[in-house]
Amino acid sequence: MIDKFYSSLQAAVADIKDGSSILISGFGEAGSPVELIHALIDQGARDLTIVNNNAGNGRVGLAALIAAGRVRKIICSYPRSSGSTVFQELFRAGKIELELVPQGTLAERIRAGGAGIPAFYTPTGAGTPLAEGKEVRSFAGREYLLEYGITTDFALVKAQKADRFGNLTYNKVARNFGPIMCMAAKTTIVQVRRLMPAGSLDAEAVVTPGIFVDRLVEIPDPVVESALISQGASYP
Amino acid sequence: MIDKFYSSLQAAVADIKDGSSILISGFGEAGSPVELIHALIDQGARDLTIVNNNAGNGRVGLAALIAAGRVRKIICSYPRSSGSTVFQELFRAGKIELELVPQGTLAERIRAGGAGIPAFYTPTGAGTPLAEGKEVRSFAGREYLLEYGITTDFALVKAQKADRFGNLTYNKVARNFGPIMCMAAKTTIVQVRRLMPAGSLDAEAVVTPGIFVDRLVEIPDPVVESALISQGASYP
Amino acid sequence: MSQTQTHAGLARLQIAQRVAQDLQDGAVVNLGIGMPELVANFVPKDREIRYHSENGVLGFGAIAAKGEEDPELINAGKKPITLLPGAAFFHQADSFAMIRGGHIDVCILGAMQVAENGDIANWSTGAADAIPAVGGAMDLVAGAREIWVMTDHTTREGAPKLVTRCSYPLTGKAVVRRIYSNLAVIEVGDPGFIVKELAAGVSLERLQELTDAPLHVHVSEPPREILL
Amino acid sequence: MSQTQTHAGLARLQIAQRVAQDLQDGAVVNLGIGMPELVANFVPKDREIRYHSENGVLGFGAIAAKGEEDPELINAGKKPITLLPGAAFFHQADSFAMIRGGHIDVCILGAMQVAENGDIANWSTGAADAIPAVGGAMDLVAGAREIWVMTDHTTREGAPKLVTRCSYPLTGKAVVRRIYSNLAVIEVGDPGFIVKELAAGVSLERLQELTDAPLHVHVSEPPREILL
Repeated sequence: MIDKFYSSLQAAVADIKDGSSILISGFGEAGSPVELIHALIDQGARDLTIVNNNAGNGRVGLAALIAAGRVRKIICSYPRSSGSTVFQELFRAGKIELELVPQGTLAERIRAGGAGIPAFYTPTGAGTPLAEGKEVRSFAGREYLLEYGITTDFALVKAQKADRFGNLTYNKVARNFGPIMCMAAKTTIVQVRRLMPAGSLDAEAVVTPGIFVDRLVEIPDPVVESALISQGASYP
Repeated sequence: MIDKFYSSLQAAVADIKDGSSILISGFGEAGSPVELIHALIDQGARDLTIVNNNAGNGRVGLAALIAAGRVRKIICSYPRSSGSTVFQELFRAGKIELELVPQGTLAERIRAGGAGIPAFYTPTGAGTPLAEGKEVRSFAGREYLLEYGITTDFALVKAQKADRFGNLTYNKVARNFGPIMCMAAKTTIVQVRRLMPAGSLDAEAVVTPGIFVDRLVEIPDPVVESALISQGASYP
Repeated sequence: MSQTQTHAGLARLQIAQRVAQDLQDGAVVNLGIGMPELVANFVPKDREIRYHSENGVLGFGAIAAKGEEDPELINAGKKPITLLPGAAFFHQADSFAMIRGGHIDVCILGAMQVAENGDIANWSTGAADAIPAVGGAMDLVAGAREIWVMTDHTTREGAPKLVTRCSYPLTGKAVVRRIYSNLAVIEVGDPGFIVKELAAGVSLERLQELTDAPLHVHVSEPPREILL
Repeated sequence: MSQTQTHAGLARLQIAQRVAQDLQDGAVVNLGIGMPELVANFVPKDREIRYHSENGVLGFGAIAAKGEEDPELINAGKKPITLLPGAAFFHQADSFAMIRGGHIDVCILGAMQVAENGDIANWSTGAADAIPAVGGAMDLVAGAREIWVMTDHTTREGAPKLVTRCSYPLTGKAVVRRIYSNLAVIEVGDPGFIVKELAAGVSLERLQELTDAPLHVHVSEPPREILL
């Protein structure tokens, strides 16, 4: 019988090695798999390359992983956050590498990686400083940049409901990078609010088919990152 | 108030001009917008370029459009059909042009067109006769072909439910090319089984957001193509 | 608050309201981070506007009331929002397919600088210690059918934001069509900044002093006064 | 029906059953057009197989019973199918993202010819008046982790389908790992066709006569007999 549920966060992230590349879902706090990230901090893997839209908030979740010195490089579109200076300080000290990618290019690179497309052309960023070092090509008189698909060792994703096959639904805009990140990692690990009986998810409304999911952990009542931050929390 | 519903098939297809390019949804009969195609036959536009997975069945729907001599060129993956010789006869007589595209490349080219991606690389077809004349490039030691996005003047699509904003759901595998074709046409025309009140479609389960849809026609009880064919029907 | 704002000109909500007046019925409008977020609070009577936020929602409404916030229902600026009937959620690749694929009618962005040829800079000062953050701005300027800028006319320090040539790194080249500032509504075209409206109490002379590029006026069509 | 089939060897449903025996618990398996469609009727006891059809469904079951057909629930061969718990529908770009992105464990294809180096031809005879039809086959051979072929050992006319070199235009180069025919189970590797099993009543000598490339047998591991 197929059953992708793990009994603990610890077991689900146990084999993440030093030097791994990891996609982490979320747009700010919405969709950020904070419990999985904290389990990764406890687990101890270092020298990680992280792909996320942002670079963490406060001193919890992704910001805490960065603050713990575990992240060698971050690939993101928007590393500024009103509530956090963790990334800024390490970046200015030259202790973390940044690859800044326009948000739509980041999304398309992840989808391409998951879809077996090694590279594609996009108009985004052509003629700007972010085009530096990139191959430029004209189609029908307009300039486009060549961008490469992203695939990683792991993805850590937050979703809403799952069945034992790994079929997922999401909650509102917490969906954001989840579906495409599930596609683009060798091993996709998902925390979900509710484990559902097989057959109870509508086949028409499944957002991520189980083929893209390897491991599931049920976290019925995940922390609210902004609430933690306003309490001044830090992790660990 | 936004209301994309048209009162008649005729009105919805009235401005399709001779020489137009048209995406038509469907995998065989599943998802084929037969009523819209028949309205297009009645409307009379000629010299069309059609993009569909197949080349029609029997002598109704897409096969009838082809039989009527309206199609100059078809872009498809699988123009063979157990029940139809319409395409074959015209093709062998040199009266219709065929661009044969692997199904996944066809799907990706349509999605790319809709997503503003002018071109991408794919491993599909590399080293085969379908690579002829295509640009080849290696990434990490493997050969890929450069393929171009497809955009068209119109899309004719069949869906299940719609609201006045153009949000759509589909029925089972009749979904197939619908969602990506809606994205890739200047004007997208959709026949749906049920017009739903605004706000009654679950925002989590909308498959095609209304931004991709221009016109809707309600066809509560569409014909079943295979049933028509087994009755020996032809159109008009 | 700048000097100009306290003396004359529109408050932020008034600029948002003025922008909304120019949105056509049925338009799909992306709202950028910052001041443009406020536009969703204003939908002109008898019109429906479909607001898009690149983090994955189409068909949202006003900013959520205190106590009604949902941390998983936020806009691109990470502010809690509300939904309208007919809303839909989608993932990031689909959201940017809408943007890059030319499906957004109007995108309203904030800006650090706008040049008279329509260049926009809004992602980095280019300073050595700056933390660059581009988000979806470059996709939006590359893909939306029209780019409008909504901004204070000058920086907090009073320096002009409407310039002859951007000194900051560009987000996009020759893309801005209109500027809605606290002092004026300006079209960007040939031959550059064309003043269409002036906020009450703002003179053309004063506006020129606060603008680092020549302002133009069509003689047949003098600037109107903004009335809200 | 070929001569070989009436004398000895497996019927189509038996080949399908034999293929299913080699599918591992939890495998995601794409079933190609034609004979492979039958595999969905056989899931070995105590195993769950997730069948994928490129027209947009994962998690389907056996072919639909007479009277239970739904023209909008069909497989890649356009035959009516049934759903299993946990099924999901998706559009064509997502379906081929699964295929091209390497997410399909095994793809079972029909073939016109398979060469001893693993080349496969299954989309066109290359004849001047042939109607070429490729469907998803080229995507599948480019993307699935393993390609298995399920086929009659010879054409209807008795010509070998397992050949030294394909004479028809290729679908994919060096991609086939296993062949399940009505006469044998054959691995494709080094040095070519390696016979693993023979159908009851089929001798190695007879199999070689019907195969246009040398057959190999590991001496330590003689072919077993297929028992169903």
